[in-house]
Amino acid sequence: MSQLELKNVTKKFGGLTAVGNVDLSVRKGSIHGLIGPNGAGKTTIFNLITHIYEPTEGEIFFEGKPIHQLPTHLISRAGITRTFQNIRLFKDLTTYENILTACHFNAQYNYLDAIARTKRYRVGEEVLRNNCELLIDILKLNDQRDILAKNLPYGYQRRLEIARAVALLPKMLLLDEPAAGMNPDETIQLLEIIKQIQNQFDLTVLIIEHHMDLIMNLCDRIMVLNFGRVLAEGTPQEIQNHPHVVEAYLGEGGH
Amino acid sequence: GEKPAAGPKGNTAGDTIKIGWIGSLTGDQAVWGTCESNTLQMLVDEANAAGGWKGKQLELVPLDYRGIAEESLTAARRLTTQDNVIAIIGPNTSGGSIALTPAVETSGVPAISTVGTNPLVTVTEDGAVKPFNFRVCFIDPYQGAVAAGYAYDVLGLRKAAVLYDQSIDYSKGLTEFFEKQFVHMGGEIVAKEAFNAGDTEFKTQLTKIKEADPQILFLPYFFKEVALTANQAEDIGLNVVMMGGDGWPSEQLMKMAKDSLQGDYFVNHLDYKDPAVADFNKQYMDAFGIAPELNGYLAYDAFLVLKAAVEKAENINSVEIAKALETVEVQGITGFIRMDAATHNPVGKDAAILKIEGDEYVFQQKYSIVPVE
Amino acid sequence: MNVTFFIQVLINGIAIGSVYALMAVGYSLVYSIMSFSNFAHGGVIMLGAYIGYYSGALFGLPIWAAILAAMLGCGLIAITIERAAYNPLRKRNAPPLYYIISAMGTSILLENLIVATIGPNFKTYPPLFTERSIEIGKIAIGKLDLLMLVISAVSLFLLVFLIDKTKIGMAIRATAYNLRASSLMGVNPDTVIFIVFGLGGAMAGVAGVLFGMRYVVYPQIGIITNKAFVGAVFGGLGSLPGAIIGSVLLGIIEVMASAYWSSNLQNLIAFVLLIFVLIVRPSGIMGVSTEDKA
Amino acid sequence: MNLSWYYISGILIFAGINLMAVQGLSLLTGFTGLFSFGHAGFMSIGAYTAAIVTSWLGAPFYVSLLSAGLFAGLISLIIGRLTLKLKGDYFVIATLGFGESVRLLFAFLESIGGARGFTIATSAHHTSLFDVVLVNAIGLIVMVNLIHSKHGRNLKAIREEELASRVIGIDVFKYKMSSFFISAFYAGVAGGLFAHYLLFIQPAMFQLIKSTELTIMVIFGGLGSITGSVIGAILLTALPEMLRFLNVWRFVIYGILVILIMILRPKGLMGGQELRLISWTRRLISKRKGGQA
Amino acid sequence: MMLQIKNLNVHYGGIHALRGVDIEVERGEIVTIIGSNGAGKSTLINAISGVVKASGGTILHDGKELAKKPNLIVKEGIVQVPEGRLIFANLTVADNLAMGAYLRKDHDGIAKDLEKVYTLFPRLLERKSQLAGTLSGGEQQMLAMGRGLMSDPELLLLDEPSLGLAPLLVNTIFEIIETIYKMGKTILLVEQNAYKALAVANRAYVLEQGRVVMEGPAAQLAGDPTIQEAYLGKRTT
Ligand SMILES: Nc1ncnc2c1ncn2[C@@H]1O[C@H](COP(=O)(O)OP(=O)(O)OP(=O)(O)O)[C@@H](O)[C@H]1O
Ligand SMILES: Nc1ncnc2c1ncn2[C@@H]1O[C@H](COP(=O)(O)OP(=O)(O)OP(=O)(O)O)[C@@H](O)[C@H]1O
Ligand SMILES: [Mg+2]
Ligand SMILES: [Mg+2]
Repeated sequence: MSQLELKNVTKKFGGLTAVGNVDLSVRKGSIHGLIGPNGAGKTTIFNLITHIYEPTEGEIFFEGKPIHQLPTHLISRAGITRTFQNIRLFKDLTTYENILTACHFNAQYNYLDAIARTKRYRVGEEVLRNNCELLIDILKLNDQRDILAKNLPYGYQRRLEIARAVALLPKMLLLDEPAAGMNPDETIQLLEIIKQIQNQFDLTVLIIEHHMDLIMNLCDRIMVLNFGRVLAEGTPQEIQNHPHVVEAYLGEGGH
Repeated sequence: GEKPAAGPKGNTAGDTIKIGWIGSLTGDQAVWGTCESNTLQMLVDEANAAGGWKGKQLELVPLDYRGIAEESLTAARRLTTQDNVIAIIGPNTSGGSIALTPAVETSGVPAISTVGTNPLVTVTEDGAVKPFNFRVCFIDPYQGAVAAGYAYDVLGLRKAAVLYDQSIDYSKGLTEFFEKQFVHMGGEIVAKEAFNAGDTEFKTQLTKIKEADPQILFLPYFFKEVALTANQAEDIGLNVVMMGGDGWPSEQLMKMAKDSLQGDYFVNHLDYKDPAVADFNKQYMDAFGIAPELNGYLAYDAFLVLKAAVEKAENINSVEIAKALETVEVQGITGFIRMDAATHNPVGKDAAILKIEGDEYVFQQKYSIVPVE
Repeated sequence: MNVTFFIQVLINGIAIGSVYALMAVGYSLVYSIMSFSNFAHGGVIMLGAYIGYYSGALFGLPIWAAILAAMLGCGLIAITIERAAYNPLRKRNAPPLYYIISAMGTSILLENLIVATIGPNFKTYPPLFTERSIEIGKIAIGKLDLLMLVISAVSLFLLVFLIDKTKIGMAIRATAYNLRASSLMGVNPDTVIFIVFGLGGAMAGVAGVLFGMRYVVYPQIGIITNKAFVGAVFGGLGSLPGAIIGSVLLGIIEVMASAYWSSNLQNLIAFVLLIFVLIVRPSGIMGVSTEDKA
Repeated sequence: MNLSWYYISGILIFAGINLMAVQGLSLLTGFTGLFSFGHAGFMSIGAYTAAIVTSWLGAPFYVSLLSAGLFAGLISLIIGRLTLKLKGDYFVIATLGFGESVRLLFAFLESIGGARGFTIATSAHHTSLFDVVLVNAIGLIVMVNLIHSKHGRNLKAIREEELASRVIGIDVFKYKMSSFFISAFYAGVAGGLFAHYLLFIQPAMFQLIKSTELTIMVIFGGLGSITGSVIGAILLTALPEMLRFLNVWRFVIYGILVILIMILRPKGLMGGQELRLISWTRRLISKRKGGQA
Repeated sequence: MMLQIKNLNVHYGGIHALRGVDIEVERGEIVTIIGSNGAGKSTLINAISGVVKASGGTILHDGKELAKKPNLIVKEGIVQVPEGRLIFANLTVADNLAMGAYLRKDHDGIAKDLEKVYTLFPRLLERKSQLAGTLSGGEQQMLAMGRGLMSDPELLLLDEPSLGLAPLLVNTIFEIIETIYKMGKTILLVEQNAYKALAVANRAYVLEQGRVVMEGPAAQLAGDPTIQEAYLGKRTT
């Protein structure tokens, strides 16, 4: 059953069609890859799903319900969250605080509980802290927990982005180039982490990457975009050998 | 509640007599405050040279309040309890003069406002007199009424326009009573326009006034804005007799707008040709190199009033001085001052009408009137 | 009310708007580069008025020379302020809020420095023109107003040319976006900041002298720049033409409110309108939205 | 010199009044990243509300404080609805416009005294040092508890990165509104305390400079630090009095000190840190060791 | 010796990011630095460029002490293409490229280089007057590289130039690196794509927790089992 559906989605910037008539359907529980040359419109698709951009045309459904008119924060409440290609952490907060903040959905207490320090507040905070510890463990951020996000090296910032997104306990995770800035070894570690969280949190993942090792080893299905249009769609095997994909994206001997 | 039950004991002078002053040495009122404190320091030095009061030397404790009302209260709390002054002169705004009331009532130290013209400086909302608040200046109603009376009676003008500063109570008060009096006597207010403190452009209001074609334009505010108004009236070709209150006279007014103000009138407390005034002017000029502002004259009179009260009181104790102040009578340089025990306002002060001719403020006549209620 | 009245009021509005404009340009220039509201600008304008006054009164300089002296003096003052109050913050990558507080401290300092040294008294420029206005039929136009409008327009043109068309202008824009990146291109950020503050200060100098000539000089005249800030926001922060258009518009709105509604409400209407303009156009009239790409 | 307690307590009362407003502003500026030049406006709304409630309706003092806070808060909801979508300095200038509008409006309303001001009935309660300390203590506990909850963290997230906050499900606009409301509420209460201390209020007391002084206190103390705000409010209220020996130079030095603090301690006195003492007392109050920073 | 770094130390507050690093770059060679996240690679590049202050050690350029300020260092011909791109989002693509040539006076040379950049990255030519902030991630990376080339440097410091680029373009980048190398320029390359970096470089250094733990000819390091284990990953193709 498909969890996320894009139907005939188009986004134009002035005269430029960044995304044109794209149909995409992501199966629940799968890991779906989104690849394509630079400027093909991949990030734009993420921005459309999370309603940071308004689609020029088309509809987006999540679990059968239309979401293209919901504001961003309600989309994440519905269960979709993402990471950013241009890292956007809470720069002056520590790793721990970044994650703890993102956990907020998981505690149900209101302003009055907080002010009066009721039992509900204390229990809620306990839950949040436990969630947070768990994520720090999984993403191996223990040594970084008290470092301000802006001072983390690039690779850790990426990992923290993922941790923060997973902290929402979403149903679907959109990852925008999570391995950028990582070396092959680290990329493999990341692959393991993504697999682990996908399993543990029962996630659907939509991932943009240029590291083919990662994509080919991770994804169940892959969609390739070029100039905003769908160039190909299929299993990793099919994509790897697709002549148009090789020509436009992978390059001869690229892999 | 900090209201005195049995009445405060007040401060008694020790080896020296300490007089507090609160006023603006900084902030946008500093021109006026500085003149007050200069004047008082000059008078204190002079009195000390002459042997002091009742054989005791005087000491002035001046505190700046930036023209910010609440700072006047803090300053008064300090002067009355830490510096043990026997009286406070100032401050130079109504807001500041009202704000210090709780402090002077708690400690029983009189405060004599120099230019706090708002009625509420000395009486409460329900008309009861405040035991420790006094003033030496006119209150608003009087000046406004005098200007209206003079314009109507003496100058024979019937159509008046008013431009006023709606953000200061002085200007609002004058306007209110000018209007009341002028209409009561049979005149007509053909235009009434407003601006806010800090504005520098009045041309639009003046253009509207010009359209209404008045015979006299009443400008009840201070010389800086008066000068700008007069010049801008000239700019847009509005030629009409202008009239104002005691906010006008200043050397600066003449510097800025002498040409635009020829033949115009203002209500004042004093005649600049009066020997007492001329003496003080010269003395101040010699000491500070510039002419005094109106505030200097009023500080001068506040000092005289205080001196009379100290002499009258049995002990140099602030509560006794406050009592004595209620009935004091002195010839000040702004006129004859008799304190009214029921209101703590000076009564019987004449108003002088002055006209600007050439470089001079030319005395026209004394003029008094019974304002309409 | 008739047409001449309307025209006269319009002229009054443009006149006061050009006062705001002259002040807003220097402020907007610094804003466009440093992205912070330089609340010390009013203080520098005030000093400009004093420099103009003293060079006229003490050294008997003609008016154009007094303006030049004020431009030079204020340029140096602005650069000094930058060195003393902002540069140390820049070195530590402090957020804009801190600059604003430092600027406020500076403006308190400048105002009170004048009170403490020169004193709080008013200073009056000698009249520049014997005939203060040109009369066309029943309508009068102040000569000084005209001069201010011309000076605002000319300085706008020169500044826009400098920023948009020259190489140093490009470097200024690049530095505005990212100081570190532009220094990695070989731009000396100190030079750029010197130029920007120097020009901003020089503009404050002109504004100060003309303000002083038109009105009167005292330590608190910097206050009036609040209106200029409002004008700049009206027009769109950081846009130089916006600063001028916004300021003139603000002037016109003020006088129109006063002429056709009530002078009691003139300022109130101006501020309320400001809020509504921002609701309709959140980046002012000429401003560009700065929403960055996700 | 023989210091007088009457004088010192007068300063402390003002410090406490400022602190109340500063606490609210600290939430808005330090924790939410919004910068307001209009809080004198909320203070004046609170001052007039409280004054009217006690003088005309004869209501008790603490009721008047509550209504002052609530009314200022109510107005903030309207203003916030209109302006909180604005970015950066546009919001700042809009709040400046709001503050000035309120002042001009009060000066225009003759029924409450206009520019001449409003005098509080002599029968009304007069703000004492005890009142100020009590109100601030309650305010502090509420504020600290709020900040150390998910709500406080969400505000900080908005301060840091708005887009990312939205993506993790924070309703940015709603949170900004709450922060604005709470800060206006605190400013309103401060206004009520102020009115009943002076027993006389006038629009001229709530000029732009009051708003900027409050902001200076917040930043001077250190953004994002409640302890810093406490220190900032007390120190900066007392500073002009402590500098009295400098005569006309005192605000020259005041200006220099403000600049120096920004330069030497670019994060303000406390810069995001809290004083230990506070967390001890907090721990005592909440009795459990939960709620660490 | 073109660049000689001796005992370089950098602190960020309490963090000791570089601990006595010694590195040498010979004129006309490609030297690559590899290392995991947080090893201090960017810090090293930034210390050479003068944007972070060294707390100890010396950097010699042609035997003379290197200038301290970034803009003066650029003047000496040492230019960085920064990690995370740092392009001027508020300027157009063309203006960004012009900024790259800021210190150059030779108009003909600039025009020629501009043409060259546009041939290398035709996408930039298409987007010439677009504001750089709205470019896609990869397009921004191309722009950063192009801007670096426009300054016609003697020594080019590349901090992860292939970051976020599609595989085809990664190849292009390495071809460009080789082209520049053949023009006789010197390159200090920081790369995560350690295969390609070691393939193109003459010599390599391995940085670990702020220390140089290994150095030598690139080909030799590429064959080293510990390197393969730690930085090249256990290949699974
Ligand atoms: N706000 C915008 N305004 C104008 N053009 C835009 C905007 N956002 C994106 N674009 C253009 O749309 C195209 C698609 O951009 P997008 O960021 O989706 O690419 P991408 O596939 O994520 O590429 P990359 O792999 O390089 O990150 C690009 O050519 C870009 O220049
Ligand atoms: N501005 C800073 N303030 C404090 N610490 C910093 C700062 N920049 C970097 N660091 C720290 O210095 C160390 C080295 O960081 P650096 O960015 O040089 O690593 P890197 O090798 O470039 O990593 P990556 O491959 O992720 O880019 C890291 O521990 C990082 O946390
Ligand atoms: Mg992208
Ligand atoms: Mg790096």
